[in-house]
Amino acid sequence: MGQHGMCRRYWCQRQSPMNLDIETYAYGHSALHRWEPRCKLVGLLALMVAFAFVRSPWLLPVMLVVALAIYRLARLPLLFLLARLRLPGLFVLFLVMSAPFLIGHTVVVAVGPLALRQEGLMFVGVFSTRFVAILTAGVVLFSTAPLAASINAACSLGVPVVLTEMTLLTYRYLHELGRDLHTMQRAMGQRGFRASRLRVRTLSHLAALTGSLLVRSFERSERVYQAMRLRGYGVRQPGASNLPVGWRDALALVVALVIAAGLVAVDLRLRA
Amino acid sequence: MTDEHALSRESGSVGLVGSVGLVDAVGSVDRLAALTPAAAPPALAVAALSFAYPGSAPVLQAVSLTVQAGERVGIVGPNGAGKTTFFMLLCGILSPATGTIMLYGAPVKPGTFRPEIGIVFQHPDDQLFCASVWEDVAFGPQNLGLAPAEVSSRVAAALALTGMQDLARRPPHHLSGGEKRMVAIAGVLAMQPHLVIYDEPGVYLDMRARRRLIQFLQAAPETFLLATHDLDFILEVCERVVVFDAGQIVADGLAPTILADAALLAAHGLECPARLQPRM
Amino acid sequence: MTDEHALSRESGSVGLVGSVGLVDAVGSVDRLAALTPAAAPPALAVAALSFAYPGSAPVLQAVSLTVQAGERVGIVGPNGAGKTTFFMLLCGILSPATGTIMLYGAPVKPGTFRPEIGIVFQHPDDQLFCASVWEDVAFGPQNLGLAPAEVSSRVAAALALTGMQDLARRPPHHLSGGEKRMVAIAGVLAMQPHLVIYDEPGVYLDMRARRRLIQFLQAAPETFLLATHDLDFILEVCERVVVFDAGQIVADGLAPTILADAALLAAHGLECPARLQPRM
Amino acid sequence: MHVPDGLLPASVCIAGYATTGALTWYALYTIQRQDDPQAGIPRASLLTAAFFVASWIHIPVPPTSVHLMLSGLLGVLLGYYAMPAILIGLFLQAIMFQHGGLTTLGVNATIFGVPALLAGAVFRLRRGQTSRILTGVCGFVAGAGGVALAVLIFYSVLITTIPLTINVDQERVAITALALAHIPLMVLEGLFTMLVVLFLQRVRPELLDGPARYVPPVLVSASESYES
Repeated sequence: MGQHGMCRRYWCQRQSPMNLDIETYAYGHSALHRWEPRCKLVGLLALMVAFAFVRSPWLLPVMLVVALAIYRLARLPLLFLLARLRLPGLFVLFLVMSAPFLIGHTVVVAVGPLALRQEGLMFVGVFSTRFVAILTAGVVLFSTAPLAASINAACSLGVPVVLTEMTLLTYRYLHELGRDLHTMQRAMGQRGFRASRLRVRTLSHLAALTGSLLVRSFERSERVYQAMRLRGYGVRQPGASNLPVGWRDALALVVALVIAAGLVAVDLRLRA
Repeated sequence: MTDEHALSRESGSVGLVGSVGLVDAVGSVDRLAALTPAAAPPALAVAALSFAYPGSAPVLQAVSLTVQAGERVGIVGPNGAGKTTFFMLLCGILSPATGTIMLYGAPVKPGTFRPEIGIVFQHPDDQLFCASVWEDVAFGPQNLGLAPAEVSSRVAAALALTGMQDLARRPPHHLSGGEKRMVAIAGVLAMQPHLVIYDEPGVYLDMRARRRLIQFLQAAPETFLLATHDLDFILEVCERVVVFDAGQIVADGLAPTILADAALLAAHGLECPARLQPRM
Repeated sequence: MTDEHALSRESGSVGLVGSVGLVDAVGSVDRLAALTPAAAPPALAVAALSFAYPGSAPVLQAVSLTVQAGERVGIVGPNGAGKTTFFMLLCGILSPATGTIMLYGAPVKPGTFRPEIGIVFQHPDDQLFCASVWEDVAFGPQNLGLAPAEVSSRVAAALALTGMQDLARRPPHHLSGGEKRMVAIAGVLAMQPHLVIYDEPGVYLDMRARRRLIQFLQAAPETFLLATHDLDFILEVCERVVVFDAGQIVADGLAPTILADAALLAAHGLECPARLQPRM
Repeated sequence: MHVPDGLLPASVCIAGYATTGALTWYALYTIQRQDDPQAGIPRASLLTAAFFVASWIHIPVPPTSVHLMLSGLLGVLLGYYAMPAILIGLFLQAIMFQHGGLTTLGVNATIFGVPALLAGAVFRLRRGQTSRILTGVCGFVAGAGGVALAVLIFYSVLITTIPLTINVDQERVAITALALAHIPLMVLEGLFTMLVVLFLQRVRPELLDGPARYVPPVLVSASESYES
């Protein structure tokens, strides 16, 4: 996958987000890696919902500390998190840059027509802290186990089998189709194609590229289905096999739920 | 596929390292005799099989073929001769227009899953649809409803047989072409099929991986059908060859005989493997 | 690529029908002499080329290679030896860490499109993305900004050269593997490159299509580099062979000499083509 | 157009999950009734992956370039499978690239899913007819309408939940203005969807017939693509 990031200045240069593999650290040995996937899923999701709930400024540092403590426990490299925080892109940046000028009445500083407002600053503070905390918890949740383990956990917690099976198949073939698209774009570039101006010709070639990708994936899906059938797919409803939940797993879950409930309760008290 | 089984085959394959000779026709007949008691039904008995896609000319016309348990049959012929369709019919993926297919004495019912037959597809990527090598190999045994311990032991045995033990936790998209091919084979072998179909197994492999596959197949105890355009490959692993052309079987016999018959091969768009050609 | 040009090549390929001989080394040297006036720069001059993907071991280390106009060079070596990376560097798709690449006397600047060089990818599907064969072959010439009449004549010539005239209106997605391969080649030839890179062109072709491709390549006037694991194929179309292993060029010389050197080939995971092996 | 984590209050996130849950449940219920549901899973999954990957294609709009949403096209090709497909696509985007978020997954899936389902329904109106003009028009409407509706829901959610100090009338004006600002994007997406749909009609018309109309793959040998 490494080569995806490499084609410089070609028109396809930016279509290479696959090089950030979420499963790079999936087989670590931290407490978070050892946590039983179902308990981890429930515990961290509860924390994320609680983070989304928090509105009071006093709790923001607490929330951040909790999120970073979890990240520390997971023993993931800090650069891994920073690379991921960089990804969400322009919309978040736009919100953070513009909200202090657009939201609220109480002007803190005014420079010409631009006025920095207290409510807006508050909004940005709450938003960005929640954003970082939730994202961190999410990165820990899905980077400390192979995706299949997390999806199987979701399945045994009641997510429909159709959804979990589709998720794993989609994830698997994302890599193949990503490579297909990348090579097709290289082939187009090698025949002089440059998507630099918006013209009907450019658009129709990009549409044909998309269409070809869809046709290829459709044809491949028929072969995949046959291969699955020939290995007994559909003969038996798959059931997720689970490791037993140990007392440590349960205790960690209780701790996570207590922290989540505590954040919500304190926030409600502070708001009142 | 017990561990001893795996070990025995491993040692067999070690014994063959470096050997690039032809399959010894006499030896293989002995082997067949040992493997098939007279009373056992043939692995495969196909009679008067025909097939056509709706609105197209027939793809297969009155194909009959019997394969005894333990035989290794090379299937050759130009693209479009109907080889892949034939395999799809054997697996029950397609319904024949006419004719019967008996697999180990029991008829193949289209749409019914038969674990006795396994197929290794042309493109390993089509066959590796799970998130990790281990899960992929376990997919079939799990569908058979086996107990987790049995699943694990089958997966371990299949991975050992194909030499892929160390890759068990890897996602399939991180494997090389040769590794993908061997994992796809492991996934089929974990079902413990009696009859395996290999469709172009040597394609995209470099010579080391190809040699490894040849040694693996030479040591494989299963009955198999192997389709490829690489006649040298067939010469090394199959004792018998069946030539398809235009939906019919046009020749069937011992590999060294058929593959040396330049006139026959040329008539069906094939060329003698270089090894059997007159020297320049 | 005028029509006469196309015709002359057609007749050349007709003359070769049925010939399965090796490229005649003496004849090909004559041909080279005729094609390359002494003063012309080499088609390709690569010096001390190195490359590594970020965070990985080097893929290519100090590779130097000179190819004269008119030469046909087979590139062999195990998977992972760096052949594909080498091609991507030649096309300017990747940037070298160190070293220079001169194409017909002018340096290759990464990211700059050079119509002199064309590449035929491993999988024809990667190269076919238009709704009809005609549009697909016309894609390149249209990108060059040629007049519609010139585009049409180039497409017609490229289709004639590859024998795909009758398929012009078909969607490429419905063609057979061999037809797709020839259409992909037509698409590259319509750009009129001087140097063509073929990456595993023979894969998935049946013997007729393979023979057709061999005859086509034997008659092709372009300089080309051809990577494949099929050494018999190389023996038939290339006079020179370069062996890659572990990111370096480990051998370079006349095809019949290198490909008969069993010790050299074995050291790099290759096997002599059956034709050059001692008989059993 | 993805609502990031942390922007919306927990109540809205939960409401989003409720809507998405209901829509997905209904879609899965319909799928289970319509045809052999397991046969559709590989197809829907690979097309989901293809859409995911196709959304990386940049369309040049000098001086920059834009991604397309492709939700209209997704509805056209996947029918009811569009809902699980979008949910899964957004989930994978959230965990792989942190686009959108896990807490806002429900909201985002509603924003993209409702327009996709409606676009699919609009395109089905042409059922049985293969006129290129009709197909093109339906494709355009599905693509452009998909964006229009998604933009409308997106800004409605944002403006009604972010504590902007503006009143209802101003809200309406703001939503209208923002939606109007997206008209070029709608036209672009409509044109692109039209071109893809016309391409597919020439190359693989059965993809446009909706998943329920596919010939069951057990009767079609795809490996023939290398033989035939």
